[in-house]
Amino acid sequence: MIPLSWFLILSAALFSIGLFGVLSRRNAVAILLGIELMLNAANINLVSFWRYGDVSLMAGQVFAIIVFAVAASEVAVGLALVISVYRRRNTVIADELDLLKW
Amino acid sequence: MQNEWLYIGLFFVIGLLIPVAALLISWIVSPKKPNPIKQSTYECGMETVGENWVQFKAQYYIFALVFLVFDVETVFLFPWAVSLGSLSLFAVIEGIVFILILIAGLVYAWRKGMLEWV
Amino acid sequence: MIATQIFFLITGLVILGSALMVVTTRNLIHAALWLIVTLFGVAVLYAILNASFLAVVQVVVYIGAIAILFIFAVMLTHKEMRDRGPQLNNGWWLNAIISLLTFGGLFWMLQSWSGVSKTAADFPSGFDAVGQLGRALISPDAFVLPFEVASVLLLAALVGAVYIAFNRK
Amino acid sequence: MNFWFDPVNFIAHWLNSLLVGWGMAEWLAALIIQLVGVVVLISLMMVFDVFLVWVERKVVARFQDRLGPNRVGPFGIFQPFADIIKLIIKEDITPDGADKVVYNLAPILSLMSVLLLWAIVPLAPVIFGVDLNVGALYIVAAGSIGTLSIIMAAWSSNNKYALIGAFRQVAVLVSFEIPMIATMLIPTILAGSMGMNEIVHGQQTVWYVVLAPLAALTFLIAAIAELGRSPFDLNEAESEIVAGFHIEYTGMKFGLFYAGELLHAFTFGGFWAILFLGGYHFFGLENLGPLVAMVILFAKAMFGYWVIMWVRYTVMRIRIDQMLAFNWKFLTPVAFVLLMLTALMNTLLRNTPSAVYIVGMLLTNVILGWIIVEILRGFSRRERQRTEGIASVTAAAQH
Repeated sequence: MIPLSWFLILSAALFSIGLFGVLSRRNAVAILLGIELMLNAANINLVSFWRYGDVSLMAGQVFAIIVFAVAASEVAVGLALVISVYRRRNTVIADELDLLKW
Repeated sequence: MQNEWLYIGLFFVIGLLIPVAALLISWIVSPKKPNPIKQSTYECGMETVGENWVQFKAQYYIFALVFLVFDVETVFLFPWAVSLGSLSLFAVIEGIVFILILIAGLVYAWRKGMLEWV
Repeated sequence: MIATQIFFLITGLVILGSALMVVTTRNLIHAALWLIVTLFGVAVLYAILNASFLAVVQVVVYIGAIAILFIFAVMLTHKEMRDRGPQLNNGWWLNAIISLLTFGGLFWMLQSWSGVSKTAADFPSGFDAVGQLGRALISPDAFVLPFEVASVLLLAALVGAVYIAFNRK
Repeated sequence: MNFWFDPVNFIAHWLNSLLVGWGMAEWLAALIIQLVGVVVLISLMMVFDVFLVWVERKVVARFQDRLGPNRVGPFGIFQPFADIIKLIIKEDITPDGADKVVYNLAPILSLMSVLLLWAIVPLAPVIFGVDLNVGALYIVAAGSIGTLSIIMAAWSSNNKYALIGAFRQVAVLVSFEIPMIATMLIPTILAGSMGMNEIVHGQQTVWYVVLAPLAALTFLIAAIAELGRSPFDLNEAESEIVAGFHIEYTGMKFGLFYAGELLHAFTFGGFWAILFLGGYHFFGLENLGPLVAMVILFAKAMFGYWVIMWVRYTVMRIRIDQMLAFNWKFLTPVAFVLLMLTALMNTLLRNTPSAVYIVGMLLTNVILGWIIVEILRGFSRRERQRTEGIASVTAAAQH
């Protein structure tokens, strides 16, 4: 069988890649893609802790589903913001959205 | 449990291989005589004007958005529906409240005229 | 079970490789398609973990809805097919170092934790994960509050997102 | 172990003893047997798909008062083979600016998403691919891969008409997925399981179409929209956007889309039968043997397919705004009201005798159906008055 550490390391790596995407991408949609990767990494952890702990405690799975709902809400609102900004300012580059900087 | 997914994995692989095989046979047999006219974008014989990236209505996005929210909602409802047979009336009411809260969102979008195709 | 381990390694490589493509590829539609590969890989991981329900939900919610929404958003916010200009920040190498340090830190923390090399126990016979999940979601002494709050969260997201995206100029 | 009553296990045991007898490892033998099963099932579906081409052409011809294919073989039954040979030897054109990998992957995924559905279909009590306990969601999951293939096809072929068609098609697919999932929850509630085998098993005494006729109807409507068939075929809409997302596809790649579409229609006929029409149950006839049960299921699926074709060739295409309004303002609320009522009634009536239970469920549906029809009548009356008012105003202006 696969030891728990493999899953955790995989999810840590996925989280780091997502973090890199969030920090480095210029396009706001791509930043949201990075956030999705990070949420998935968290979910892998939750599900593997469910499987490797006591399977009759459903907390891991329940939290994973809640994370699905959070991810869906985040994507819906985030992309709506991006589209709204695009229609007003005609750009999706996060660096150029600097109206609130001052 | 592992076995079920193994079977579906096999299904996945074979289901990919059969169309690929059909395309391969066709690729071997079919003639290949490309020319620029043939490969141009098909618009009933008209010259293509502009990019293919036409501006789309944001309405498409609204519908996808409402769908996303309801899709996640039904995901919550499936475990509820499965275990409904062994649950009390209270649990049913909880599920109904859950659905009603979401219906309120649909009603909001409807009242605001966001479901109209304008 | 050496076969499962090999299968896991292949899946993990696919996930990480496609995730790298998500954050580095220039074309945003390609990035979204690579994200779908990653998400599918994660679904396979859930299947390996015997969480059938979550594996299917992963495909339904992420590939069937979230990825579609991403593709729509990319198409709505682009004027041209090919992305020009740099896709990464000027300081991307610094971010890469930060990410590597994060991974290193997490790895080090995992190394020092005692429960890390645990292996999974077998399922109790007749274990019905989906029914168990449904009862857990409903019963008042378990997760009924998160269940209802999730509904409110989704409602708020729906109202907010529709309001933001739908303002007649 | 009898061949007639348990053919799959019979063959599996025979193969297993044969392979192990050759000195093969036990797990490898099991894997090969599963592989053989998968290949046989998928090949069966592909052969059946070829047959469906003929059925579709013949039935549409009869609906339109024509003869249909009648030259190649008796009743034109070999026509599909001629079609396939034509598709194979046609030149395959990749348009300029196409994204080659995505362009080639899309038709493959499209057909695969349909084939995947057959993994969970219980063909008979003992003949099924796998008894997945999340079957209902699995159908949706496979469908979402199909949705994805549409976007991929349209985007990669670098054609704006394809992209418009795909946008419309995807908007419709995702919208109608909601009432479809909601009505799939109803057999789930009634059977207490998402697994297809359990759902079919739960219909041994009474089919769910009796307990939930409105749900069956809603599911059928949503399934027709999901298939992109007329009256919901605005992804093709020849006069506006030529052929929708597969406009640039030629030869076998188009063939894969076409085969996927036909098999999808038949598959949804099958799922309609499984979820609501009792699956392989037919008044005890299925007890004669698994092969009989299989024939019953295929006959029912064929019936569902025929209903879908009947609607397709009778009703005209609907505009996209009407269609989405129909879904979000009518079908989705109806499906959710139905879901809530079914859950409530099922819980209230579950300890009553079965006759009371059946009549209660049926009566709920009848009353709800009557209310819906009354609301619709009121709406159409208002709408008629509105349009007639406008018409009389314009008529007066012309005079």
